[in-house]
Amino acid sequence: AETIKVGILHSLSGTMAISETTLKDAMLMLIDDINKKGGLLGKQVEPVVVDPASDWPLFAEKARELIEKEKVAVVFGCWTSVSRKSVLPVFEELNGLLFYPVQYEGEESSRNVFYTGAAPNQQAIPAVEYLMSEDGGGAERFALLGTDYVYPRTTNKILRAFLHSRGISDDDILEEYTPFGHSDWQTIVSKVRAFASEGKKTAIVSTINGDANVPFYKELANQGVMAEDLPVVAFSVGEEELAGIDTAPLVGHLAAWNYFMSVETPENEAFIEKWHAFIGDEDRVTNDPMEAHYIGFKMWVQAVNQAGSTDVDAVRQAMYGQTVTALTGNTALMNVNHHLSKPVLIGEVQDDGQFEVVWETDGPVVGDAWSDYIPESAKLTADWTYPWVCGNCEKPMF
Amino acid sequence: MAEHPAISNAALYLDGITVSFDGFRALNRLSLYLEPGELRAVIGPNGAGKSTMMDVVTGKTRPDEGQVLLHGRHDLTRLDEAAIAGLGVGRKFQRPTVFEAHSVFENLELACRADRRARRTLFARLSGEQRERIEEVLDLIALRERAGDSAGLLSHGQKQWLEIGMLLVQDPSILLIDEPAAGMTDAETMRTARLLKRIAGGERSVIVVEHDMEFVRALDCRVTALHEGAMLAEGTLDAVSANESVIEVYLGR
Amino acid sequence: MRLLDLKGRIFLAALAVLAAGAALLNLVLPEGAVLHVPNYMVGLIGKYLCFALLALSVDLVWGFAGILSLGHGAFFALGGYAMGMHLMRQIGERGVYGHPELPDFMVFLDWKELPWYWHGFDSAWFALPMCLAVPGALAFLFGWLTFRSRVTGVYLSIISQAMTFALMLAFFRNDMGFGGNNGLTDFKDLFGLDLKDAGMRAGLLLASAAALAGGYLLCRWMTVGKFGRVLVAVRDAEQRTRFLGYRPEHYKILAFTVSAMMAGVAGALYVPQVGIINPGEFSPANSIEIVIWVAVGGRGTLVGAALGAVLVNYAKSFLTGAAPEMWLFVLGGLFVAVTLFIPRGILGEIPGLWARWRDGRGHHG
Amino acid sequence: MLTIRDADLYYGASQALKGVSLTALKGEVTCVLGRNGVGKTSLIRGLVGHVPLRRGKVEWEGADITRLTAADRARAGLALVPQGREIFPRLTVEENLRTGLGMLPRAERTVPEDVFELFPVLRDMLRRRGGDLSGGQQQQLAIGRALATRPRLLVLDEPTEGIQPSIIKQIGTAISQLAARGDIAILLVEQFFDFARELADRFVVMDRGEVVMQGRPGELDEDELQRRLSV
Amino acid sequence: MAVRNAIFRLVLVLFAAGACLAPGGGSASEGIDAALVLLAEKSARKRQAGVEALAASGHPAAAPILSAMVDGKLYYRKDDKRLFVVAKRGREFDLFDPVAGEQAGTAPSKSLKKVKVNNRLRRAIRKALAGLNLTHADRGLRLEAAAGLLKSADPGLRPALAAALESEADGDVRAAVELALAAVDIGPDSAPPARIAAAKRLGASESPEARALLGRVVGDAKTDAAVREAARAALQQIEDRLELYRQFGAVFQGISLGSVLLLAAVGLAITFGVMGVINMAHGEMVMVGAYATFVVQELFRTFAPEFFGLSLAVAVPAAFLAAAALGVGLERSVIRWLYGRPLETLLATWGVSLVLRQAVRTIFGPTNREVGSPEWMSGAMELAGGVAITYNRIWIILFSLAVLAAVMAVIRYTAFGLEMRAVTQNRPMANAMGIRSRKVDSMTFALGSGVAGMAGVALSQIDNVSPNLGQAYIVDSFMVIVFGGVGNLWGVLVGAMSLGVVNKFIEPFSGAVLGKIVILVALILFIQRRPQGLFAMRGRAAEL
Ligand SMILES: Nc1ncnc2c1ncn2[C@@H]1O[C@H](COP(=O)(O)OP(=O)(O)OP(=O)(O)O)[C@@H](O)[C@H]1O
Ligand SMILES: Nc1ncnc2c1ncn2[C@@H]1O[C@H](COP(=O)(O)OP(=O)(O)OP(=O)(O)O)[C@@H](O)[C@H]1O
Ligand SMILES: [Mg+2]
Ligand SMILES: [Mg+2]
Repeated sequence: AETIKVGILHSLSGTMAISETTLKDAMLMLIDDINKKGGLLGKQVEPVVVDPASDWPLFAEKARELIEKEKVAVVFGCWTSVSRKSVLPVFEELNGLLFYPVQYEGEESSRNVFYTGAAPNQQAIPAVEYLMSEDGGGAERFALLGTDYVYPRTTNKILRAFLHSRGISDDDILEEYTPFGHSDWQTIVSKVRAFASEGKKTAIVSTINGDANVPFYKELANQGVMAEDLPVVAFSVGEEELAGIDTAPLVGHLAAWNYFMSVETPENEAFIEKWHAFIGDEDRVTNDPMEAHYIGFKMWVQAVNQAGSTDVDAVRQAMYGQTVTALTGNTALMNVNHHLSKPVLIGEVQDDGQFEVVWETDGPVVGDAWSDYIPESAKLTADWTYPWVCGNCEKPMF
Repeated sequence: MAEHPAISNAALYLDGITVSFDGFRALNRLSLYLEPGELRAVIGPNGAGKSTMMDVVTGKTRPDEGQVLLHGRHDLTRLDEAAIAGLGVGRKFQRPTVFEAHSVFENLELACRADRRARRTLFARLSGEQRERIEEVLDLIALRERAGDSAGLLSHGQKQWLEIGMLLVQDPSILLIDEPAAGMTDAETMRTARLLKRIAGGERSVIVVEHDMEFVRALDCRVTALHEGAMLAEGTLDAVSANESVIEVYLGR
Repeated sequence: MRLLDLKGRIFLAALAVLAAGAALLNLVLPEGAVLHVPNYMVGLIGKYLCFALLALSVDLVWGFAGILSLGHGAFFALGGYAMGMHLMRQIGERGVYGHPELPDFMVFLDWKELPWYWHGFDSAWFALPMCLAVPGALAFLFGWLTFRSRVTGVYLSIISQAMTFALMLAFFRNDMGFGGNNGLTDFKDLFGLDLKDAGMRAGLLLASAAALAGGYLLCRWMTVGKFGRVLVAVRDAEQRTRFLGYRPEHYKILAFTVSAMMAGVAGALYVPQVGIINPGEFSPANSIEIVIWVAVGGRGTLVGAALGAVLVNYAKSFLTGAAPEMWLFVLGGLFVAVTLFIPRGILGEIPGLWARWRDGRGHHG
Repeated sequence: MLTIRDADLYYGASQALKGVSLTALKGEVTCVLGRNGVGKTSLIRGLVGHVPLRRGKVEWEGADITRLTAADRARAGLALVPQGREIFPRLTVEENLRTGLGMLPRAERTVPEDVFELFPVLRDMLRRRGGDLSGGQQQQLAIGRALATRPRLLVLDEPTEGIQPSIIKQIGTAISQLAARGDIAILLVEQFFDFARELADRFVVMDRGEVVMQGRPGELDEDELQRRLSV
Repeated sequence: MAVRNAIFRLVLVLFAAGACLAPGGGSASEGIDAALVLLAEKSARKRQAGVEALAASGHPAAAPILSAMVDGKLYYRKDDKRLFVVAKRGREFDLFDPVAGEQAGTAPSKSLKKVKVNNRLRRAIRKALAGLNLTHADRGLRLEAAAGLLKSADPGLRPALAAALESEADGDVRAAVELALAAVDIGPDSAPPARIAAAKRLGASESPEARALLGRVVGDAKTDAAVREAARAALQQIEDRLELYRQFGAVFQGISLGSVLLLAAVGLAITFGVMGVINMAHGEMVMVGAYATFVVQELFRTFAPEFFGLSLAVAVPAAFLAAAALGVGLERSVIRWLYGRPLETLLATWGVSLVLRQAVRTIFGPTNREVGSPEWMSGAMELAGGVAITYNRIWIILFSLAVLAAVMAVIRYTAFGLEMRAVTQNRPMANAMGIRSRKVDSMTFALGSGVAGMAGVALSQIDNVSPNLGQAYIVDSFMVIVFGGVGNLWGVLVGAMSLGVVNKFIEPFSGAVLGKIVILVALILFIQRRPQGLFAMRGRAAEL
């Protein structure tokens, strides 16, 4: 019988496998689920899994293979920005559809990509606002630690502009970058401790990527940095990353996401149960990018049903305004700029490796493709409603 | 020796060479004078410093003190191996060292006298003259049959011969030959001696190190005996081998 | 030895047939026709040919001069970056921020003007020679430093690795002005022609094939003559060549520089075909992989190196799609098997097999 | 007693030994002669197990050792002084001497004094690395190393190469003393004919991979012998 | 988990006993009920009020309740908002009455809700606990309390501190309390002379808190000029001393980084340095060691949780054996055929490394695995001036030196070491000396791999236990070996340590990324000077 093919473009080997393999499994589960419910448009959905092996040009090659050769209706995939940048021209050339589930630096808008992760204004800025609030500890000084690549650089640039707007001077901002996979954090943690002991209430904003986090937190714990004195808020650390660390000494450190596994809603409980059954391991955790795929896939299914076909142009049009009840119980809405509206949660690390939500935004936050804190970018609009073609124009145009 | 009248005429003049390895003096203020066209045999106990002397001349080892003058002009202690070889100093090693992956013929080709610069070598072709010379030497070292075989497949003695052959096609003005007769039959040893006698002369000088007294006798030349890095005796073979200390430390009773 | 032996002629012929055939069948036949070569295949073949050229360049220094470079990816990447910079400059005002001068990544990282080293890359006349000159200059400098001080063997391998590693870290830095870890992407056109155009793709494929053929002839020319024999002598007994009056360092520097320039050409052709160049290309693992291709194909056989590159990469393309969870087992197992059963690589072993087969027949007959 | 029977040895396709047979008795010095490249070293390689024989047998002390590895042959009492010295370059002289002691009974794991008596220079250089020695010193070390294992079959491939005349004499004396003890068989490959003649109880002459003459010194035709040894 | 529960229950019983014995325990209980109600409130502010009220109540149960709260063990029942201290048992919780400490039955976890704490509350609780514990019988707790109060510097606590100082006999505690008092006194509420005296006192201390307090005074333009001057002088005093400690800290950090490099490289010094195998799978051997640690710890967690502290001691031999066994397998099946062809080993071991990584990914999953640190390896020795010497680093330094010494001893002084070197220097000749090279090869490779495995145990303490673990160290390991000089173990030691220390001195100026680049470039240039590494082998022996 004819099937609808869905491409899954996540690294199963190489450095990123550690994060992306889970997303592949999550997608397989979602597809399995829909097939059990009778499929889509009366057809079975067939996952097409490939391994781009954390090799960025290979991402482009595999994307082309998925669209041109396998003729998939949609692709769910990518984690790092560079992998997305690598496949972007392919999707635009072949008019494919990519759902990208990870928080990222923004500054991008493509007709062919739906960004289901958080934009900086959905993660970084609320997190810093929380740190500055009374509950968050009233931080007046910030150490911005990141891995030296585009996401941290951009995020920190946006944050710096934001902090300036809140009257915090450059003297009170420390920016430090490390190479990928940095494992010796002694110097930097010492430096930040010294920075923090200069009189003002200090907080660390971490955009440290992947592998480097475990040694970072281990060093924090060993040097006795306590969350109540020097809290860390991280944007790339979720349940999955914490799975590798004994979190008892880290209780109270923070992360900002749109989803935490510990959220108590019926949707989430059902999802976790299903996940455990699917993966066959009660200890496996869920995390924010999984939820992003959950939302993205549900929306895509709804849009396909609404459009009555998997044609990319029709589906794209149908995507706008789709809503899905997210696992957090909130309603996620797809905007015409291809970013979601969803609430932002701040969670505290618990000793069982979970996060506990200590704060959340009052309502959903609209994801910004273009940041308001970068002058060139603030002017730009993103609106892909037919027949407008505008991802980077100052005024929408026909 | 230093006050020798014709230092500037010397083919090779070693002046007060001292070499030490971690405190051990392998050469101790050694001086040696070699005339153009001279054939010289160097003998001495194991570890006397004969090979080390050759290392110094060819630039392999830098002496702690002293200098080595070539044709009275070039101080070899300031030059590197390639430059010294370029000035016409050729050497056969005690341990045969040939290019094992190359054929016997190619080994000789590489040794052939030619412009050694990389740029030139790119465009180099073997001239008829060179080819003839190689063929000639192949006969001389009895390896014609094996010309196409990899040098690595030769027997120990054959490698010795090949190395001598390489020295011959290289056509240097000073030849340093370390134990050429080792591993040769007595007949071959004699043949080698005759060969060396023929080569030496004119502008070409030869230093031979050997322990085979028959061979040294056949060379019929001045003999230098070294001991503990310094000169022990010099003169004709008969004179040297009559020297009490030479008998004591080297020849045995 | 002749410049073109049987193996070489077969190789060049096969290369011509492959490249021209793929380009023609892609352009002439309509999509859906039985023999139609799909676009992505054209891109793929072009990419393989670039890798083959890269492998060839490694084989020149490793197979003949005994220089095991674990940093050749750097030269490839530098060639790629030079080309990438040209392609970036070709975007002009079509970037997302519409800045006439600055590439997008500079705009949002708040660069005010184009850094000096980006100047000139708008012109192909400058950029294309740079694809050769930059890797060549680095190789010359590196070679001049290391070969002269007689750094050899694993010491050389490891510091060449250090070199590419340092470059990778440097290029990862956003401050360097090469787009940080995202590298350079979003290319639009080359020589005024749209990169997405089928004709352009076929043209790049043909150019890659021509470069590979040219690279092969160059390597052959350098290795069949006396120069090649000196290289091999240096490989086997460097010290001994000195006593013959050769300066091994000059030979090595020359070979290394030429090889780096070939790698640069490969990189320059690769970038427009895959559409991205990023610091990942500098990663030590990439450079090791190149060496692996050569070893699989047969070190010191040139054609083998090219073949190895194509085979390993084809296997990778195929397996990552066909067996995404198992492919590393297969590929890893393949490498082990090659070392154990055909230790001199595919082409290194064929002459031996041929001889054995002939001998075998001789015995029976 | 050592017996080699009908040994064929090949390097790839090229044959280096063609049906070589010989015997060497304990208490005797058996001397192998021949020009360069006739296969003397190949014979030894086959004997000690470095290159397998394609055909033929090696028997030692009544046992067939053809299938044993080189190490096990050494453990059966063979010791080799190879052509080209083959010192362990980065081991000290002392360590070089000790390498073969591991196979001996614990009580015997010392370097015997007579080695140092024969080669006093080794005692002076115990701490120096083998590779740093001069050629002749290395050769002495190679002989000492073989003697240190207290062999019952001593195989020497051109042992006098590069050694000064006085020590050659002493080596000669030592070899004949060893042979005189009667419990050790000695197989000597030698080009230095005078040396060989003084020591040999038996001659084996090789040419082009074959044994062409064999016998006691008196039994052999001197002219024929000389002819075989010259080109 | 189970250990913690057991300990917790014990503590709880003790507290309960204490509560019963305390005079007037019953009457004060009404006083704290009002405070307890506040703790179950949704608003963080109200909960904070609850905490403060609880602290003020002076009830003997206040401290244990606050501890339970900060430890996340204080819950309330959803229906009636009644508070319980709980002990978790899967989906069922054992409930304890917080005031009486008695067991109050069990309840499903779903019916309960945790009393949330955020960082602000945590600070409040800590302060409250410190106030409560300032006169506690236990000296350690008093010391901790005084240190805690130094951080909060709350003028409200001045009387309590002064009272504590009166009654305190212990010198250390007195000093800590005095410091805490000074921290209060330097605040804007005090009179300038008192503030100046306090500044002097603080200037004599080295704690980061003192520095922070003084910094705040210096930075506050409204402060009295004399006070500011005194604070500035005190701050300068601290800074001067700090500089020294920082240097020391950098050396320590350098050595500790060096010891990590050393550990990663020692195994390679055998397989590569001695055997000449370009072992691309070396990193994977390290990884195997780390996973062996994980497995050992899992076994401890399931079968003998009370001995978890010993898990690493068991993991060391286990990792050695696991990696060594794998090494033997690898040697027997692959490497054996490649001796004398070092370049081919590159290809084969690369293949092996791909397979091993993927195998681990398949068996253990692609994500990080948790390897815990036993008690004796956690935490830090806080040197003056905020320079922390972490225990795990100290252990790793000692461990790396021990491993190196052991490997050296084996290579230098044992018969096996001699045979191993003989075999690698001249295989046929070693055979002719009666050395069974096959066995020696297997054992050598096993040793090298085993040592790499042991390195994995140490690395599991500071880095990810993931399939990529080995890849992170392989480049560095080769670099260290080559820098030191292949085949020389002293070279490995000196190479690793100097790379580590130099790195740590450069890093503060250049940042981590540039620092690393600088090191790499320096290494490239260094090799020009010494083409055979730091401890080059010279002389003829090197050429053979
Ligand atoms: N690198 C070194 N370290 C220590 N000692 C060395 C080194 N190189 C040479 N020697 C010593 O220097 C002395 C001279 O050696 P050399 O090779 O010159 O002797 P020779 O006269 O050639 O002896 P032979 O006749 O045995 O070849 C020897 O005792 C040797 O051990
Ligand atoms: N490894 C090898 N591979 C192929 N052929 C070899 C090899 N070693 C030796 N031969 C060839 O085998 C023949 C016999 O060599 P062998 O070394 O036994 O000679 P030999 O009698 O010991 O000579 P010499 O007196 O020079 O030491 C020679 O022709 C040589 O070229
Ligand atoms: Mg000598
Ligand atoms: Mg021989």
